[in-house]
Amino acid sequence: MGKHYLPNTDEQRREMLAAVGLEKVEELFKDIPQGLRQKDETKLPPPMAEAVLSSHLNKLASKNNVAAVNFLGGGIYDHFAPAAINHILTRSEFYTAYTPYQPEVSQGTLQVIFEFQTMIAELTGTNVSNASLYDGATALNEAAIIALNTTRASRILVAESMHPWYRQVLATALEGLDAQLEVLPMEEGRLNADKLADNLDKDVAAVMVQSPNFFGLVEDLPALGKLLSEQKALFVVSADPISLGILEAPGNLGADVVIGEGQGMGVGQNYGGPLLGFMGVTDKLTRRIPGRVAGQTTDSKGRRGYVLTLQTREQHIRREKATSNICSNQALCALAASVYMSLMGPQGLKEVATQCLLKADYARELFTGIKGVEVLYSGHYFKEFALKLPVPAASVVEKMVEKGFFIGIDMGRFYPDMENNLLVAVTEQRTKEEIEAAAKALQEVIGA
Amino acid sequence: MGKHYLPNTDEQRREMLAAVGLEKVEELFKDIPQGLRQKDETKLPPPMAEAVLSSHLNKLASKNNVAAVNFLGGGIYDHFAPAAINHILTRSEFYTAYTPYQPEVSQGTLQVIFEFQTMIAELTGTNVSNASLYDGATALNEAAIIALNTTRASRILVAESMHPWYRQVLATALEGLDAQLEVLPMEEGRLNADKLADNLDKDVAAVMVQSPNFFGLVEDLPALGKLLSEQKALFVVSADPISLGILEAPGNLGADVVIGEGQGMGVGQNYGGPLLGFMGVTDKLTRRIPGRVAGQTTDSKGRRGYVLTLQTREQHIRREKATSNICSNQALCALAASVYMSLMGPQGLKEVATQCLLKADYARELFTGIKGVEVLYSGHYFKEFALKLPVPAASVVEKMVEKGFFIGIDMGRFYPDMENNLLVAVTEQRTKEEIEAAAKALQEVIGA
Amino acid sequence: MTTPLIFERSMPGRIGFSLAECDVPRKELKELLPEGQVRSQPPGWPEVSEGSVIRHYLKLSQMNHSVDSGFYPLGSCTMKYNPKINEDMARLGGFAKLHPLVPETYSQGALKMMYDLEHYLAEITGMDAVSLQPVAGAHGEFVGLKLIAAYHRSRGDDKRTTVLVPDSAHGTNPASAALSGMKVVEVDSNCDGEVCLDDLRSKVDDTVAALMLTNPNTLGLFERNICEIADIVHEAGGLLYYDGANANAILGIVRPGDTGFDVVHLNLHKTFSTPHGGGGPGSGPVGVNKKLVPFLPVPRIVKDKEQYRFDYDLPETIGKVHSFYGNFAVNVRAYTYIRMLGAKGLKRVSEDAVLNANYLQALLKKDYHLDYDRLCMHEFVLSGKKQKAQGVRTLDIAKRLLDFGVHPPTVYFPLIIEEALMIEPTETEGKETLDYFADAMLQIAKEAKEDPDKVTGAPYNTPVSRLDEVGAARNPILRWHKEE
Amino acid sequence: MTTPLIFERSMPGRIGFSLAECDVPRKELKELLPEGQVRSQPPGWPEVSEGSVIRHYLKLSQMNHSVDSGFYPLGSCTMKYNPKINEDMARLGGFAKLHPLVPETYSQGALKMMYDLEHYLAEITGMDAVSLQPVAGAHGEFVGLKLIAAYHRSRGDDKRTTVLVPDSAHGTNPASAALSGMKVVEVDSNCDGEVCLDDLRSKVDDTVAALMLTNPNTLGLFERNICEIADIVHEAGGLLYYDGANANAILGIVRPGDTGFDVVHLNLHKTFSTPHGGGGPGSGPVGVNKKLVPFLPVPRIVKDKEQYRFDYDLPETIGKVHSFYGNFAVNVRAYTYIRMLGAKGLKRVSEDAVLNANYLQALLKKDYHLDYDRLCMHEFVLSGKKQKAQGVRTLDIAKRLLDFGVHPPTVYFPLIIEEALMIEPTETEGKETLDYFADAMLQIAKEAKEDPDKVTGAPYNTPVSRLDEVGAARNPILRWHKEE
Ligand SMILES: Cc1ncc(COP(=O)(O)O)c(C=O)c1O
Ligand SMILES: Cc1ncc(COP(=O)(O)O)c(C=O)c1O
Repeated sequence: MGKHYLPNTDEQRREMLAAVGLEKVEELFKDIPQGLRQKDETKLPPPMAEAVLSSHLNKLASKNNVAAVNFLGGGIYDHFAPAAINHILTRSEFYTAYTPYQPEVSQGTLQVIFEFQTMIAELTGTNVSNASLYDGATALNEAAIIALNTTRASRILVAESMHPWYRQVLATALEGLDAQLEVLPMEEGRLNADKLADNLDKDVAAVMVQSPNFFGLVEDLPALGKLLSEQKALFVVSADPISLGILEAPGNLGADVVIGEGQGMGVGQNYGGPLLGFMGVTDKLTRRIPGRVAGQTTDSKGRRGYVLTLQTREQHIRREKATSNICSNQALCALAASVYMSLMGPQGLKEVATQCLLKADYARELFTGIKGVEVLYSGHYFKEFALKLPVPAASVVEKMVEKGFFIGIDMGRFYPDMENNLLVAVTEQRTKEEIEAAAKALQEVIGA
Repeated sequence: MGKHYLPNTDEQRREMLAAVGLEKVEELFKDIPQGLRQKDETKLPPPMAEAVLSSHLNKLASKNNVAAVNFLGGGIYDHFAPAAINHILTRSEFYTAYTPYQPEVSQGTLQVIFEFQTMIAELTGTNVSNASLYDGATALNEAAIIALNTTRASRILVAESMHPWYRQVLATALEGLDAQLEVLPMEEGRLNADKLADNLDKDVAAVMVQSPNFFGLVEDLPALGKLLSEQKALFVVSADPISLGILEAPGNLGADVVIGEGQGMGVGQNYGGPLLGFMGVTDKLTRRIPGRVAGQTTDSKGRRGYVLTLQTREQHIRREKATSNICSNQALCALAASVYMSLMGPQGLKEVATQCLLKADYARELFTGIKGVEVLYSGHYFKEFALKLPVPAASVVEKMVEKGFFIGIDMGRFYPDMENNLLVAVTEQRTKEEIEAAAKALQEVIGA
Repeated sequence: MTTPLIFERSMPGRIGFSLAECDVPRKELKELLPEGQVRSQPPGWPEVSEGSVIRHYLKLSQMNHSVDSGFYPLGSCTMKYNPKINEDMARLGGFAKLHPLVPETYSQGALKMMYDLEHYLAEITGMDAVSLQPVAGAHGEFVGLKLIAAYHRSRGDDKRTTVLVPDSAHGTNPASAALSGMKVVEVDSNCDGEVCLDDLRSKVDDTVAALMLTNPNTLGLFERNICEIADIVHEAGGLLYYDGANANAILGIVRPGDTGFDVVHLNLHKTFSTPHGGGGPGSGPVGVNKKLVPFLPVPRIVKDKEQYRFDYDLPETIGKVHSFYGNFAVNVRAYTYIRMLGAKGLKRVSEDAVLNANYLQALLKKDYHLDYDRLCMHEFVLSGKKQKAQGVRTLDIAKRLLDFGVHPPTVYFPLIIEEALMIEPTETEGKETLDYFADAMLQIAKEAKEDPDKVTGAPYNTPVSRLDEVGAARNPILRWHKEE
Repeated sequence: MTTPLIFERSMPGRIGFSLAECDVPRKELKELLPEGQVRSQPPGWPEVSEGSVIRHYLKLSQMNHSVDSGFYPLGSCTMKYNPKINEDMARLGGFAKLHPLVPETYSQGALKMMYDLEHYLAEITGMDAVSLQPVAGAHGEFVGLKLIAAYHRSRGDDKRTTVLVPDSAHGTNPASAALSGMKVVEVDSNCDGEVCLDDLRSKVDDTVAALMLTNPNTLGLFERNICEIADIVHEAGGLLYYDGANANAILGIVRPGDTGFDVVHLNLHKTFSTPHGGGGPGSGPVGVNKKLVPFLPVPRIVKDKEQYRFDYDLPETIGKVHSFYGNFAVNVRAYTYIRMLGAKGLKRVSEDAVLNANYLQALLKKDYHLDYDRLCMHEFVLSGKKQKAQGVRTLDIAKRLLDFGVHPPTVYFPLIIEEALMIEPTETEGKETLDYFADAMLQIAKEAKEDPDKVTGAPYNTPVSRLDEVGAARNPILRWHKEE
């Protein structure tokens, strides 16, 4: 029952109680009204010894299928994570530390954050970043809050082609605030910049787009950026960081806030969490950014060092007036991503992105060569694409698992009218052989 | 092809060549006679990227059966290793350091060795230990060398009940030396102390016994110790460290040298390597001990610290007159064992040993309840026992794997006349349920 | 002992990755990407070898204090030992490589773990249902307040837009309230360091949505009037929100649900031993009693016979609050911890945590001012005002502690204590460590008297000396730039 | 900054383990164990909690210099970067949890890995067969010499009991020879730092079993007369043994088998990137040419059709040399490395290793004496004799280097160089690191001239200052004792 975590011996407990002037442990709790105290033991399964517990969890884990060839996306991707990352994550000076409140003994974490901020700024084409946010979806929330507070307008316009779950998370967040969430309908799977123009007025706080979007399509950011450059409204782009190895940085196309999900950069799948929300903003939004920010300074001997800074934005100082309520964030995931970005460098990222694109292209060609399978939307895409199937996607998905493939996501899970549609993601991890085998299996499943 | 391990860029290579006064890399090798240089590329399979290599090795690993319930022993045992051990072994300050030649920046490794020496001495009931030896078998060799050099006698008497492979390793080592290896025949699986008496003379350098022995039986160490206490010959005992949680320390029973295989103390199975040879000797043999030894000293400010000491025994100083040729040893395994011993403490070790004994007892009772299955040797045992089967052990082993059990070792692999015998090991890891299931399966296999 | 930035270790053309050659036909990027969107300039990431990446981060790691390096009595944060088995379990391939959108039949192990963990947490807190979706304490607060708002709204009770927050509350409480569109009203503490009932009574009205309470509160004191507090709020139609950051004091002792709380969040990264990660990821599950169950975020996990599945079909739900299902891998660690300890073990955790805190309080209260001299729970708050009079601030005391190899307590929080030092030793520290810490604190108290400059000049034995935080904020340098 | 011993953190009754309750009936030990052998006194192991064990070893680890912490140019040891993927592969359950006595059908993956690795190493060294059994370089030497003895014996050539060893040889060479029951005769080096052919000729006779040679030798110089050397030894009926500790210089460049060597050992923990582990475990496979194959240790791995198995049935074998099959998990790492790099990658390794050494030699040879001023291979040996004249010994230079955060070179070896400093940078270091090291060395040379006390008083920035090694040997304290 975990005694190996509790160093005090019974003898020591007695000594300590005596020092407090008590005799029994129960007396420590005398401030708790008797009637409130728990009478029965908490109803939990009996404790397990380490070895037994380990085999119990191994058994649970083995009930999850992680063997099928993975063409799943929808915000989480099977990207390559170099072994070195985990070796750094398991340095317990990193993972058993907390927020670097005492900078003199937290230079490790602080320098990591400072470097992370720099890499995210470089990646997104912005100037200022932070120590991380919970995930891509809540990063979008935070962007909305920035927009509402900065513009003092209230309309938040979101492209329909944005991940539907992100939109749902945003809807939850905006409920009860002085804000209206409006969905900008798509055409052929993308936002139409011309149509957007009609929608703009000075009540618009933000226009939010995901690119590559939920369907894998690249949105027309240059046009949107141009359109919005004259507007008070903030232009918020949710980007797949891997795509930015070959796609122009949104910050260079007019985005004021670039957010995204960093999971693909070494964080792993983990059944969807922990994730890594990132954010980059233009200089003028520096003091609006949520969460922890590390800054460079000097110590009393003039040596370079790092501290948490601009803390007057934060909840522990500003309380209800803070830019956000975030406190614990996803620091260790930011470390994973930092190691990923360091190892990959600009060349590696470009190669990963290029291979995603080429392999997705290869797979799309093969899959749409199957009779009855068609592309749902034309247009440029990155590593993910949507297909029309002649039958419900759910049954295809199920049959494909039996053949050893997670072939994609049944889009009916997200849009009731898309039950015949399949969303397929192809990362650099998929081999030609796997893609061809998947095509063959798909042919069999759909032919049958 | 591993460029990520090679930091110099082509540009830097050019600069460096220029600094050496050369133009081409080939010129660096001009001292190698042209005719000798390798003409063709080495014939190796093409390089693999990390992800591909990883799945290749995962595939290889999956071709090994590690799922069957493990009743295998014969020198390697499936003991519990707390998770904390591996977390310490993966500290790269430990595993990417070398022998602590510069003590001022190697206090970590040195203190570990010093603590390891202390724990081994405590465990074995001796006073002096070292930083580790290759494995149990070569530790026996080293003990023989100590005996030959100390006594200047030449007969090395080894109990037949000692692990046959250890005896073979010893035979290889003694070949060509001024020494005779003699096997002391066993009775009912153990050495008979009375018979030994007749064999002793002043040419005997050592008497070597394993206890618990190859058949799992506890030898009569008190009698042997008494007998040998009057003799010049060294009394060498090979001990299972786990057994010493409940069995008397050989050093307290007259052993001059206690060696053994430390694998069960957190080192793991690893298909038989790396292992951990350990050795404890009495004070008078201090300067005979092979390998690295750490000693306590002080720094120039009077603070306690540790260094490698008694180096005049060693090859790098004494060359052909060294006590041993050992240089690299099994330091990281000694670290694993140190962590194991620290976590287990005296209480934990006793509990592990007790459970081994009780579970072996339980299994032996059930297994010998099967018709046709008998105990091979009576007598006290620890966690391992030999059975007589009505059929060849090899076929039983094979059929039991199909039922999910590694039921034991076919003793015919070691002794041609023991092909119907099975050596079964039961550690604290085996549950009652597993033991009962194994008994049931064994019944079916043997009944059939 | 500062270390170069990773960018300063870069060399153009150096690589740190190992990627397979592309095995499908190469095509030109501009053939496949829209015009004007092919990246023109690569990101200015470093170009470094694998070995130098490892060295860089290893060096950085060594510049951190952490629980595994030493004592870390950071109040309100429960910096307890994080068992190593937790880490291994979270990294099992069957968990770590699981995609969140595999059909549910193929993730039964994960779903069962989540389902069971929800039920364990419900049982531990005395609530009727739990959602694992929130990924941190503050996120839990936000979700909890959304639930409360939805509850009131469902009853047509639309004017409930005030959240009461004690003046001792953690900053996330008012911030979460604001973020949920609520108005914050502060409630005073009384002279016992607890919620002032009169002040509370004077502030409740029909606009009150909830009172957020930490219990034991941030002074480490149990709110003895919790029943009255609950009655006052409930009678006014408000709900009671439990900030579970301090739950390490109460496991098996008292359940928030039994003391009147309607909504609870827990910080698994505090009470349930999941590591803090340098600032996350954490996990902040929310538990509710029956009346709030319909509003829980989607998806919920349900069990049909022996099959587990997600349920999205909850008409009254507040909606989604996370991209997927919360910090799953963190939850695996907490699950492991609970199964390791069982009910008895968890109770022992709280007993030892409270004993350690009281022992340390007893050792320190002579030399440091203690506003509320009574039994504390798992933490207590000293005031540095004696030392302030000697010219030594709490910040100086904190910095001086660094020289003793321990992490300082939380400082200047809660705000209602002058020069606060908030000390939470946790149950995973032995008496020897507490004695060592007490000796250090007493020595510093002595230094403050006899040689205050020694304290104000600290730290002396850290990788860097005292850092200029004011300068950093005045002239923010938030990223590295390449020198031209 | 010394740290208590683990014993000094102990407290009676404290525990650090988690073991299941015994589920079979308890019996009295004395019922089951022989009289007089029930342990009377438990071992004096520490009693500590899991958390304090972790803290203890974490603290100790931080007191080590290592390859991952910084430059480690320890000559003859090839302290190269140890790739992280190697570690992960060695820990795969299918390898790590495999018992060595499972029937061969159930360990085909392990056997295939070993079989293939043997063949790769044979190809790399130009030998006909390889055994993975030896677990370290010295163990390989021992096995190699046993093979040589068995070879001569098999031919009835019984008087071959001498092993020739150059005066520059590593200490394990003569020690291994002695351990194999051979007599050691030293061969002089000539003025080029190579084997003196005349001396060699004068020492070969019909008692010579073998010449042990390291090539490049321990001065980092390639033995240019290797063909003549081979001829001299072979003509006298002796064999040529290759100490492969320096193989990092020759991968893909020259194969020992092609230059006349009959037996080779490799140090996988040097050339093939397996970690040194603080002094092991390593792996020291032995390769032989055809005539020695029959004598290789058992078991050997053979392939019948697509099945792999062990072969014990070798009538002329020297026998067994290890409890099982060598350091399997170390071999997995080396296998991983070879498959990662391939032929081209391995060649690049040696080229870069040699280039790095030559570059560093060029930077240092003005300020430090260099006995043999010519191109070196992967390492070179400076002499501190200039500095000795200034009152600074090589040991002082080494200690002063510690203050620069680098590990010193190997010192006082090889013995034939006065005040030797043996420097092996390896290919995994970038030019910047070499430049940094050279600057440090030059600064120390300057200090030796201008302020020798500064050097002789070093180190200043290490966890402990200079340690008294003489005192330690004079009055050996080799274990901790409980204070009574
Ligand atoms: C009392 C209290 N409430 C809430 C929080 C916020 O928790 P988190 O950091 O997980 O968001 C904290 C964290 O320090 C806390 O101490
Ligand atoms: C030249 C040389 N030969 C042999 C050895 C012995 O190798 P090992 O330490 O693996 O036994 C070494 C090790 O340092 C060496 O440098």
